[in-house]
Amino acid sequence: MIDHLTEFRKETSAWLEENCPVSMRGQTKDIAELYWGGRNSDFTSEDQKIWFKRMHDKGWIVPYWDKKYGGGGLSPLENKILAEEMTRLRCKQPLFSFGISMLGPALLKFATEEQKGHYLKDIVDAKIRWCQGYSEPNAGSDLAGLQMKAVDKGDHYLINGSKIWTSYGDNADWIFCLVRTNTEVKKQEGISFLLIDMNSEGVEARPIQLISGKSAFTETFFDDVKVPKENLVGELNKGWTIAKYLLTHERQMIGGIGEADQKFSTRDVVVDAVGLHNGVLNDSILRTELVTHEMNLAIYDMTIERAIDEAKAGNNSGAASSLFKYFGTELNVEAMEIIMTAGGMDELAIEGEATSNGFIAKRFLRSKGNTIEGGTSEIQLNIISKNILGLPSK
Amino acid sequence: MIDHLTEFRKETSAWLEENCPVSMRGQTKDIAELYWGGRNSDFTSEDQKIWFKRMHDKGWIVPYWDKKYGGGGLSPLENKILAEEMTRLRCKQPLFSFGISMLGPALLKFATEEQKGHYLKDIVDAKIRWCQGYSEPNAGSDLAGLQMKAVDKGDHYLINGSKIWTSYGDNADWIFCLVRTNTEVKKQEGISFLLIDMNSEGVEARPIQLISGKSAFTETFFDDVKVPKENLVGELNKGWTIAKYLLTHERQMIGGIGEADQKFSTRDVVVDAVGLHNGVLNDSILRTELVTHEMNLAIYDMTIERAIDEAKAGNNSGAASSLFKYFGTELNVEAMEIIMTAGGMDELAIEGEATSNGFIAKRFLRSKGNTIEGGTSEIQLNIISKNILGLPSK
Amino acid sequence: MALVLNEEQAMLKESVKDFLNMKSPISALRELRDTNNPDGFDRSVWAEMAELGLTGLNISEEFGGLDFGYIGLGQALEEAGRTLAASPLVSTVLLSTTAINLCGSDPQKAMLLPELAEGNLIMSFAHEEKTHHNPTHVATTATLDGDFYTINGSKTFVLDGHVADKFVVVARVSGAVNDKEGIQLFLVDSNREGIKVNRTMMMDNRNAAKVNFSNTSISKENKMNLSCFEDLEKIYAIGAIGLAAEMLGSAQECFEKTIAYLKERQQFGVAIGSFQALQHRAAKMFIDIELSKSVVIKALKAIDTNENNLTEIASLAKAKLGQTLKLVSNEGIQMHGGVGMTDDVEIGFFIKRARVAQQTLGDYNYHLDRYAKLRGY
Amino acid sequence: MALVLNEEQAMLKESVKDFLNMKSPISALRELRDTNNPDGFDRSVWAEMAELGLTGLNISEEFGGLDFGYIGLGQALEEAGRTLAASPLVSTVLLSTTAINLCGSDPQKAMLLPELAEGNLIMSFAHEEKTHHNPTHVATTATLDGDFYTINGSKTFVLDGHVADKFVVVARVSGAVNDKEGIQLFLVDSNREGIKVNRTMMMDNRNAAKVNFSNTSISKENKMNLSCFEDLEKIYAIGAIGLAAEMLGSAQECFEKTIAYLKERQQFGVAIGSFQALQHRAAKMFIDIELSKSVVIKALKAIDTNENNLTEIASLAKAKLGQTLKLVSNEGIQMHGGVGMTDDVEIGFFIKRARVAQQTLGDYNYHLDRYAKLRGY
Repeated sequence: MIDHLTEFRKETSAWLEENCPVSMRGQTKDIAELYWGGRNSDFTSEDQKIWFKRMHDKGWIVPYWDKKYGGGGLSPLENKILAEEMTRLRCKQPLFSFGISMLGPALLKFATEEQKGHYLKDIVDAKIRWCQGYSEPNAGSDLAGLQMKAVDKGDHYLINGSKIWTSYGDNADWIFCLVRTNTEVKKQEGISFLLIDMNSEGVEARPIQLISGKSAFTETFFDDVKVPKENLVGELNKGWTIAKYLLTHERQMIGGIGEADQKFSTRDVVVDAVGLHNGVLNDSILRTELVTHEMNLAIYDMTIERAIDEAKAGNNSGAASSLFKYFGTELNVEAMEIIMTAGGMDELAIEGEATSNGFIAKRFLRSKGNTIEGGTSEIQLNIISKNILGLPSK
Repeated sequence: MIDHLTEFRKETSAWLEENCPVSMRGQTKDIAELYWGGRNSDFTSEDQKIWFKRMHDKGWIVPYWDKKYGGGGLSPLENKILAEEMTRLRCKQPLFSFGISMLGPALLKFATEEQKGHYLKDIVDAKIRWCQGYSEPNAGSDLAGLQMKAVDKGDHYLINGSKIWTSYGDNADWIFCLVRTNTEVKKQEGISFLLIDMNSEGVEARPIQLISGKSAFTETFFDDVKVPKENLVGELNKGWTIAKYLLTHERQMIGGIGEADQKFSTRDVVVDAVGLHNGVLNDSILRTELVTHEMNLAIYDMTIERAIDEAKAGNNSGAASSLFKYFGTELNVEAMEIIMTAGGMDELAIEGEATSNGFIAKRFLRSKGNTIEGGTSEIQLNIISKNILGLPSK
Repeated sequence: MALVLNEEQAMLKESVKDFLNMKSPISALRELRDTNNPDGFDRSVWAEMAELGLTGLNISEEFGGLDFGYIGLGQALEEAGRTLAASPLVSTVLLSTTAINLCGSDPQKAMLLPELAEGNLIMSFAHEEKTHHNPTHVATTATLDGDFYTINGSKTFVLDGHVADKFVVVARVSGAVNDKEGIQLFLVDSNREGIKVNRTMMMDNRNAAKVNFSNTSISKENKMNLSCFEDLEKIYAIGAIGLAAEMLGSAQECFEKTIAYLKERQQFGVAIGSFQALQHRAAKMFIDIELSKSVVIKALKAIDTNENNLTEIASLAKAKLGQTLKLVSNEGIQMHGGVGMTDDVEIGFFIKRARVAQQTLGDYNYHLDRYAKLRGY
Repeated sequence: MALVLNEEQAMLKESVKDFLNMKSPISALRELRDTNNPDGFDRSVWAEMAELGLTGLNISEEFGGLDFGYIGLGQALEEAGRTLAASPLVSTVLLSTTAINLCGSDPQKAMLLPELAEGNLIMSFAHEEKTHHNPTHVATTATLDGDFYTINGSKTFVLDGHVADKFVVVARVSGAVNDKEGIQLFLVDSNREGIKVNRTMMMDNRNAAKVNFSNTSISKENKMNLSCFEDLEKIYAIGAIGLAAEMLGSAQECFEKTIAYLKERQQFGVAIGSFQALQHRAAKMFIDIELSKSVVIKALKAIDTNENNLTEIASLAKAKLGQTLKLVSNEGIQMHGGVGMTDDVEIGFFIKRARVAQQTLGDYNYHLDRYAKLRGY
């Protein structure tokens, strides 16, 4: 076993060294520079195309999916080794896809074999770019209170309503949605999970302007849109189960955004901006805030490490995702507050000569959304108090 | 008008100068050193006795009560001048009495003329020492959920139950209580306000030990106690109205405890204990805590000043009492935390040679009760959000 | 002096409120932004503000002002904070007029105050040189040569600097950077030679400028009479208190909008304002706002009665309001949820203004540090 | 090394838990207090703890210990924290044994470690001289004269000093107070001449002592081998981490008792745990405790694997646990309401222990400051 893995690491490393073009290595500064696939997407460079094709041929676009769905069929340990080697050699992802990270897990668990063969393959081949349609303008944290209707019309559903907070909805080909298929029952029991082609007549996606400026979010409107009945995933009116399953995934992703998204060390920014005197930061109050933040960050990392070790030891707890979502986003907000304080008047400018045009200011404003999107901080605290601590409802 | 007041101030000042014994002047370090009155109480010094008698003869035990009840009949402005002059000359209060501060307002507003003549006079004459019986062990913040029963037995009520958190219950002669006189109606509508002689058969008061050590609190047990029906104040089953009226008074008193109770400047204690380097406190984190606290304290004082000015201008708002109770007690807790941090290992000792036997430690522990007694901080926040902000109940 | 408004002051406040609600609501700020207005404010509204007397609130009747003092100006600023009105109220009335009141020579006062009262002059106070407010950091120099001073140096964060007719420039006639001695104020027309002004739009959509003086020559009559560093500190103290008044208005408006939303927004079949966790947070904000009201009115009165602890009370006011407005504007967005993050609603404008106001004339940390120093630790 | 316990460690923890629940529950501490126990702990329970092997957890098998390392000792301390067990576990096992492990000469180890493992020796680490933890502040001197050292000085906060058979004394052989150089450790029998011990009972009902050395003479074989100041810092780091483990146990127990009370206590006709404001505060405490678990196990492992950032991670652990235990013990009382203030219930014992543990080996502020320094600011 160990021999096999050592061998696998060696081979993988050699293959990556040989096949990953130089321009496809190095830190990914912005996910926009990656290849996203889809009907209207093109490669931005020849190297990007070569890299995608080579990885695709190996089955390594989604290395841990079954080969019959276009995956690489790697075991968890092999997949981990591949990921480690890619990190070590700083290889970029060949395809960035919500289809892989957000829809895939649902299809694998809830879709029919036919649906899997069809949709998973299109994801791996980068033919279809997916986006997510859960939230609605009037639902907010009460996700299950969604109103977008799918009415049974015999051979198809007729869809009316709108979705909000869809990332890159204006660039996606298909959308996976939660829709209301029964209004007579408890709200959670009348929801279904539906796949909709964004090319269908009556679909329109409009970008949303945030307080921080342009955003990747859209609001998507559905006006008498016809959707074939075979696009239903899982059982009719059982969509809430799928949603809950996927939300746990999403929460983990957003909790991690804090660091992943941040291209600088808070400590370095603060020390640069404020300066030291005898080795001590010039602003003693900010120093306390910074050290508190750095300690929080270090302990957060240790908690991730512990959660992974616990999971390996078989003590997996659902608790973790709410904790990480809550604390990870609080940390991100904390970092941006500290950076703004350190930057002082300089970082207030969003336009003008000799300014950075609000690079930091916009990030600061955008960070305020972290504790809202993907389930508000309040919802995470509710989940912890009810599901983990077992505190009673009224 | 102004001439009269100027004259009154002059006369008052002269009279106090002449009549207040030297030993009855100076800061009151502990309310226990004052004269409390009551059946079993005696003066602790001849001066104390002289001072009481002289003030009593002037009607200045409760200067603002009507003369027919033994008061001085002073107008609000005259009363203010007297208080100012007593503060200026540092005259101690001639009588410390819950009868004046806590029961008096209820009697004045809700009692019959006969009751007023009787009970108010006994308070002024220091014949009866009163204590308060509101809280019950199982009621807590849900004060209206009290269980101590008063059953109508024709010419008397029969009392069974217990009261907790009665200050100096073991030294008092009489207790004013909230009792349940109807169990069939909404809880607030079955409460009455009753006066009970602590000498009655079946009454027993036991002192309560706190985490900070001995306390002035007692738990008081009532076992088949007979109380004459004329001891009822206000209407039967309308006691909740009286209670609410008095609680607003009490809240204001406790909110103020913070400073009144504190015999030292937090700033001085901290600077002494931690020391300065180039004029800056040696512990920069503690410095931030201290300055935050001092700013809070200064703004709290300004808010009291503003509330008084608003009241004079006729903009009286009930809001104030919850705000002062909440913030005043938070400040007191904050001060004790800072002082403990500044004191370090020295202030941990509660027993031993070359220690202060826990003088500060016990105050620190006792301060934790401030945010609970007299309506918890949570109750104050509830009151603000419901009564002032008008936020809805579920 | 009681901590309540008298009838005259209350009436002033009411009329400013009505005026701004009509002429300069938050939607006006949005329009200035979206149309990329070259001034960054509406000159016709500014003219009407002058007509209403707002430009002369802190100018004595002798010079054509209303003589309402700073308690009066504070009420106007508070109302301007409520609607986030963009105007030269801070740059011209609060800072520059104050400087002239305190340090202008008689001829300077006679010449400028009537023009300021009329609203004919837009002036900017050019003081900052670093990223953080720092009164002693003056590297800009003014060198006397015969009858002229030559000014050299760079100023940053000059509020409304791009539209200023005149600057009050803080410059050094002697001493080294960070010396308290040797600092002086100068009146400089913005069209003098050697002045370069770069407009900077800030995140709250108001404007500051980077202003460069390169051998700018002015006649020596333009020197003001800053008798000592404490005079300069007094101008900053008054500025900080005025800003605190403006921030109080913003905090109240943001809070009231949030409370209204808590009552209106339904989730899980009930108004979200019925959730106790939000109720307690709302109650704490209420307490902070009540405390803020007290320190602001106390501080404004302290200017008018010339209290000698003005610097201390200014730090108290600016620090407290910085903290309150930060809390309320953050909670405002959080409690509005996703909606609060969109540019469509107005709640996000408060967090932007909060950040800029925070940094103007010393942030929370600056004032905490100064208060501690004044208290001897 | 994964951040989970192996089977052996988990079993150890379980058996310590069972033992302490039976032999040293919180009621035992109350009894020690109320009966004014002269030792401040139960010698028979201590003997049983030794039998269980707890006194030898961090002693190698060679010297009769169990060699469970600090991850093992940490589990015992955590369980002792849960029941607030008063015993010489910190003074003797955590601090003194560690000092001998790290700095004892071979003969010292051979003589003392077997006795310590057996539980035959109670030892105290005598280091503090000021009101706040301060490693460089060593005014106590040890002067060599022929074959003897003479010790002079005063120590404070000597844990269990009143019952110690032997002290490890931190004293200076050269240099001035606050110099890092010239500090050394000495083994001193408590019955030597010139030693005066004043027992001090602390608010958590454990004991420290003020110990005075006046020309106390010891033979030079009692000098230990502190090679440099970093060795001393390592002892403190290990001590801080062990204390953090104990505090983790206290925090968890206090939290669990509070959650149980929230579910049980009825007010307004419902369990108070159904109030959302309390629920959110409870959830935040849960998060703090989960974070605390991570830093404690990481820190304990760092001792056993001899990581070179031990000082940094010790500050992280002690600071975090200081903050968590403070929060949880304060909230414990507040959520228990009036009942929590009475001596009748046990929740108040946690806040007392929290305060003492906070000050032992550096409080929150001390460790924050140190962490910032280690991070270069």
